[in-house]
Amino acid sequence: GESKFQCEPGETYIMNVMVSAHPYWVPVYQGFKQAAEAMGCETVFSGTPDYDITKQIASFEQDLVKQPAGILLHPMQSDPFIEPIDRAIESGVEVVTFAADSPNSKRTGYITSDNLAEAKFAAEEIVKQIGDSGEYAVLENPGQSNHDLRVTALISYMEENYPNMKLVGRQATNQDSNAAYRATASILQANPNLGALWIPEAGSAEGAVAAVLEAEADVLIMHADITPTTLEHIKAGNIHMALNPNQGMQGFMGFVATFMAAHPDMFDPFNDYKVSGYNPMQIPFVDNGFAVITKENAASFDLNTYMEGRDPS
Amino acid sequence: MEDDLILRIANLSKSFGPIRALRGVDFELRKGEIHAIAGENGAGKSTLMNVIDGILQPDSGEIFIDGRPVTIASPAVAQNLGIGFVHQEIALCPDVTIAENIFMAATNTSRSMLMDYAGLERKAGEVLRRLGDIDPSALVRTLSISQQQLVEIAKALTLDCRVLILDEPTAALTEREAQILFDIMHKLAQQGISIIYISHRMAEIFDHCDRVSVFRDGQYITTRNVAETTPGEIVNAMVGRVIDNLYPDKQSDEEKSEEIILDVRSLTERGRFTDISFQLRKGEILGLAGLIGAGRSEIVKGICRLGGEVTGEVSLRGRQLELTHYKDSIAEGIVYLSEDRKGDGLFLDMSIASNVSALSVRQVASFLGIIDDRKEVALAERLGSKLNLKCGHVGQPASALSGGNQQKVAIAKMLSVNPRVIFLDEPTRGVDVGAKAEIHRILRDLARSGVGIIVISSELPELIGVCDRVLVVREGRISGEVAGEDMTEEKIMYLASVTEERPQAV
Amino acid sequence: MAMTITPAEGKRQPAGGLVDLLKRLLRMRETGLILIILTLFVLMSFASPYFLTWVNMRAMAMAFAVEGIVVVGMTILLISGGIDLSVGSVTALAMVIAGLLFLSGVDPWTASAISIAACTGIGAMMGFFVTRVGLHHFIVSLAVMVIARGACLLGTGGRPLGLFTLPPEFKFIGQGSIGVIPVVILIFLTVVVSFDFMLRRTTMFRKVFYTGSNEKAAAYSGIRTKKVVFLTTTLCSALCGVAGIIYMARFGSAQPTFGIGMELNVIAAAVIGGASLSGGSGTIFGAILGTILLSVVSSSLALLDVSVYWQDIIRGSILLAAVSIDHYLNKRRG
Amino acid sequence: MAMTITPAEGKRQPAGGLVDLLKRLLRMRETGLILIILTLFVLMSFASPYFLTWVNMRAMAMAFAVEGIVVVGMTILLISGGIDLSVGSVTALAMVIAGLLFLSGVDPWTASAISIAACTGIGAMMGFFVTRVGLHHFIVSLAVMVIARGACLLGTGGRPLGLFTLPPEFKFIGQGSIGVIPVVILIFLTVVVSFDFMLRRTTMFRKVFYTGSNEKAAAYSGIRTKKVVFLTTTLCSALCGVAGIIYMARFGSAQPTFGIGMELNVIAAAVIGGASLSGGSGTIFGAILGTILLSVVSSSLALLDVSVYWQDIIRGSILLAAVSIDHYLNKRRG
Ligand SMILES: Nc1ncnc2c1ncn2[C@@H]1O[C@H](COP(=O)(O)OP(=O)(O)OP(=O)(O)O)[C@@H](O)[C@H]1O
Ligand SMILES: Nc1ncnc2c1ncn2[C@@H]1O[C@H](COP(=O)(O)OP(=O)(O)OP(=O)(O)O)[C@@H](O)[C@H]1O
Ligand SMILES: [Mg+2]
Ligand SMILES: [Mg+2]
Repeated sequence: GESKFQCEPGETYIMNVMVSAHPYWVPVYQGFKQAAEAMGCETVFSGTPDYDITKQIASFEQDLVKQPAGILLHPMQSDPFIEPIDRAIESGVEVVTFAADSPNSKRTGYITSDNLAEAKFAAEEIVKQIGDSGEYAVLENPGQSNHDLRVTALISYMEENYPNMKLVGRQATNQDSNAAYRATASILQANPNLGALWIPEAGSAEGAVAAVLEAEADVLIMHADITPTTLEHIKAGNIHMALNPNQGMQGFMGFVATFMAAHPDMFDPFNDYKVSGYNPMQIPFVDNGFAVITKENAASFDLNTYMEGRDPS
Repeated sequence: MEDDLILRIANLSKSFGPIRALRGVDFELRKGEIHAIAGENGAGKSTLMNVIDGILQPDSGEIFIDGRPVTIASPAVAQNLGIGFVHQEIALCPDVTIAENIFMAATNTSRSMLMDYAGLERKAGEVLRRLGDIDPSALVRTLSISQQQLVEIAKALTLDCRVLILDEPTAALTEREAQILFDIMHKLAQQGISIIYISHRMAEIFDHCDRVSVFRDGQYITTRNVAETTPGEIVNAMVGRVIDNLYPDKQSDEEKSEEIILDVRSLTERGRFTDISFQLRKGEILGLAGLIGAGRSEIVKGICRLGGEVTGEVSLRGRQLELTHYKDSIAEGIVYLSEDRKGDGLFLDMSIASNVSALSVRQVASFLGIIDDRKEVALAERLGSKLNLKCGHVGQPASALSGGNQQKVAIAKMLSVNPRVIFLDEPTRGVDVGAKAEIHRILRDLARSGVGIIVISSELPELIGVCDRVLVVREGRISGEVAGEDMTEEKIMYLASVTEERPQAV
Repeated sequence: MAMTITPAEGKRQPAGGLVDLLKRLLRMRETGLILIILTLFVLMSFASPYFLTWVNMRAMAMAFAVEGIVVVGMTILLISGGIDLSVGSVTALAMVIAGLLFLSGVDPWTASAISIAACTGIGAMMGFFVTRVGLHHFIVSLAVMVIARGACLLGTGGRPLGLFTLPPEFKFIGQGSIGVIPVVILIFLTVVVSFDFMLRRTTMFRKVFYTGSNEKAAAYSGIRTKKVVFLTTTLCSALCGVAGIIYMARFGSAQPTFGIGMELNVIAAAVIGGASLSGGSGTIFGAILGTILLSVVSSSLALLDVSVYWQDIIRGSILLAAVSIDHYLNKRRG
Repeated sequence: MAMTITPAEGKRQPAGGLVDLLKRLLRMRETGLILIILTLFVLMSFASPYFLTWVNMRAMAMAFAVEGIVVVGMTILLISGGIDLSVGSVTALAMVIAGLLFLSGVDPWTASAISIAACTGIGAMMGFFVTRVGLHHFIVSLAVMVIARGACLLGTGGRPLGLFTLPPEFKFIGQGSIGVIPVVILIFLTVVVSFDFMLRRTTMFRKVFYTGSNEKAAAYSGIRTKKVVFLTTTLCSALCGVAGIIYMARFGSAQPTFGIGMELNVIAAAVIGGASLSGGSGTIFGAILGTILLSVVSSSLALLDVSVYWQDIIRGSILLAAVSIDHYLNKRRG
């Protein structure tokens, strides 16, 4: 017979995000769409262009008006979304979260990069390159949880495992390349023996590279996420390495999880879901993994090349 | 006599930085009297009033009310003490209705929580009806400057006060409005209210006041009973010399010329004025008379393209002008002295020197348009001394000047470009007698040298004293012309106000 | 403002009836905006079947209701001649203070009261710098915007505070409904209607107009203008405090990064609604219409699935067009 | 302004010498700021041995030089009575336009020229809405801020453009040095010195002061005030275009999200430097001192490794303190 991994005609899934123009979502949505196309489903990209929780909630509620089968949601903040997510599920719209979670809500799944794993990898790489008794610094973006996690996890990993690694600078640059330039220049001034710099996002990395190059300092730069410019710096050897979440996988797994949540009847697990009345398709945590970008493979991460011939939305 | 005093000032001083505006002045105000204060521009009259109203704090000296020493920390305190003040400079809220403006102080102290708009407008209407035709529900921003002055006066008349200060209230009022004000003043005085009346018009002081105090250079000079002194004596006390000729000689018959400088034909601006035609001849000073709101300012602004869209023709020395902006008008040498020196006459926070050169900065600049500070200062100092401007130095901001001195800066600004035609709208508004005579003399000299001069003034004696010919404007039309022997106050007032039948243009 | 003009105009045209009412409406400051919003509504209900649904209306209203309370404070401040860039940070700080207190064991009502008092204190401090030191509102509130945001980060370590344990009767403020109407919207309406009334009709608030229109004239009439400005500055921050508490109850969390950029939205709403940036004029009703307009545009774009890359361009253009049309209508009306 | 006053004052005190010079300096508007900055420098050089090094000075200068060009435009606009919230977006748009053109094969110099022309056009459009339609600068530039940001996103799909292939002679603008002085700083100094001179001394720019001081009085002095405002608005955007191109050459990329929040920084710098938000006064020199002050504070906090959570609080407080001190010094002097 026909596969059950198949949509009814018109069955629609929505991916809802904040700051919807951010390029991060593009490969995620491509993965989401590829999975949907494979299963004959429709998709919509939605959310708010603003960094504004009330606007994202409003857009989420407007998505509900359209009664989709499910929503893959990046909740800007966890707790404010508890009530809207629970209401969605009550009204028959399944919700899976990605890249940021709302753990206290009734969402059925959560797909994410493991920021702790990224931080651990970065720490090990730094130690491997500069030895286990050097100076390092971090730039950060307080208030954005995944960036915070990447920084704090790296610091505490170093403290626990490599007590001779000394944290000599910790500056907030909030993804602003000029602020990162200024901060890095100052850190370099104050710490001529600085060995490595860990940056949780790419915008600040651009400014930091400029400062390091100008000061002609020998500092190992590692950062998470990528931009075309940092890719070029990786190719040129100015940046040692970048860690990039597997965005496509995040979207692909996100779709599959949302689809499954919307079709719980496919599955009869060995548990009490019928008695307790919850959705059996519970997936507490999926790690979509991350890629390590170096000089050698940098060319494969050009988003423009990737997007050629694809529908941008 | 002592208990007759409601207000007494003793040995009061006030300085603005190095400028000593008041130096140990004394002043006494009796119950129910109308007490005039006279003094040159910058003598310290307004400063003293601002101290009495709590706007400024004195450096030293005492103020007694009913014999008790008081400290007046703010206008609110002054209000509680029963002091009301009509300022020399108009201060109204443009975004608020006339009625609300008039009763602002009452609203402030009102015990009632809610506004009674209908009541306010009714009461405002009653006061305004005595002064002129103004709709109390209109926003103040729609009024001309002299209408605003009427509102200021209406405001003062509604104050429930024991001491009423009027700082040059009639500077831009015509005879008719001024007369209404005087009637009210006398009524108030009869009710026991004391009035301080500041004016540069000697006639008003001698017709309506009981006593007059004279100030000079921040010092108290003397107080006289009006009945026991003469204008000459007061002027002498003010200026330190006798001014015999308030007005210069008129154009003599030999000077009369048929050469036309400015020829205006059927000038019309919709809703403002209609079919204005007149000629300005060489050597003459032409006056424009009319009641408040008659459209005199609008007409001259229309000629030099400061107003709205006008139709009609304007020729300068036989050449028809194609002006599109006031800039072109200035380039042709036609300049306008505004009646609203604070609103559109001066840059209050800029230096006196930059104010004077504003019409043509180019002439104080060296090649390539680079401003030469020395030239700029020299220009301001030259014109300043010509107009007898009292200031510390021309680098001071214009806001530091007394009202009359600000007016002189505005006039200096006009003269700075060596104009060919000057429209002066209330040119001696707030200017003291001495300087006024000086300005009149300068105007006459300019006219003799071939500059065309048109004067708008609400002070009829001034028009009659200075002008060779006066056009009267009523409701946006020229209703008549007077010259020579015909130039009397009665005739002008008749042409300005008669409404039954349109009199023939003379 | 409209209310002030109406009686007199009515007086001159005593004839009544529908035509007269219509004429008076047309002369009102807010009519242009209402027309623009109605046009948008009509267009949208053709464009999307989901637009004119109760759920969508509710979602739109919920999206602007709390911000609307801040708009009220900002409008009053603008009328008095001030401006406040710190509204977003102070709102966030209100959440953070109340949240921290609650987490340390204070009951949520007391915590909220303390937090609102703290915000009021911040407003009073700004008022002090403006009226006593003599600095400009813009620069003072800019500094406070930075400081308050820093305090939020310091208090929370940059991480949102989870306040899941707030008692249900407290959450009711933000999440409950009375009948079909959400409590948030009821609070919003109460604030708006009462301040709109007070601003139009009470002697106390008229002083705000006088002060903003011409501070000197107001002072000459004995109005303590510094006190007025001090109070409007304080009131604006206090209302930010109230908004922060409602957000906290609504979201069950306190977010240190909340409200970044809110100030521009709020000021834009007030200005669209006719508030003058140089003081002296404005109405609450108009400002709320401005808020609604901005909110309807955002919601509509989301509902129509307009490409995110186009949304900003369209939003900005509509803002510009709306203000221009409104300006034109008002100029024509006189 | 100080320059206009000085000669007259000099005349009254013709005695010369050091004392006189000192007195004149003390009377200058900018002296307070210079003192504050010097104090910071002295404190910092005790606090950190790295502060007073050539490399650190150079890095600090590089951090504010390009923004300084925007500050020049903003200051002139503020003096004329305007304000521009769109500077950040327009700077980003300049990068994006030039970047896109370059990537599509246009040579980088032509691309830059077109991009600066486009920004100038945006400024002219804002000028049109302000002077012809009659809207307020605040609301027009707010709308343009949103639109320009949208255009950046639309042009790039939200992704930064990598412009690593820019020819070295172009990158020289942003990365090269002549002698020991970076080109960026040379450009900055040229812009600052020439505009400071023009603003103080030329008849053309004097009109900007007249217009901002009292627009009506300026019109009554035959100045085409609308043209002046139109031009200052246009100039500000044009300088944003220049800044965007320099940033592009410097970072070798075009970032659609560049410059978010820049407007507040730039306005703060101008205001600290004595520009009035109600127009009519300000100097380029002062505004650049304001920029330097803000930048030195940021750099110092980084150099001292102050906790990020404290940085905002300290920064805001220093801003408030600096403006208060400056205000106090000026009040006493004048
Ligand atoms: N705010 C101020 N700052 C500095 N000087 C001032 C200020 N106000 C007034 N002065 C100076 O104080 C002196 C007295 O001014 P005041 O306004 O009292 O004169 P006045 O007698 O009212 O003159 P007028 O007849 O022109 O109105 C003048 O020299 C004036 O320049
Ligand atoms: N900006 C304005 N808006 C609306 N009406 C105005 C404006 N300016 C002047 N008017 C009106 O135009 C008419 C003519 O005013 P204008 O100022 O020319 O009169 P005037 O003869 O000079 O008298 P005044 O002594 O009042 O200046 C008045 O009724 C005035 O109310
Ligand atoms: Mg005076
Ligand atoms: Mg007039």
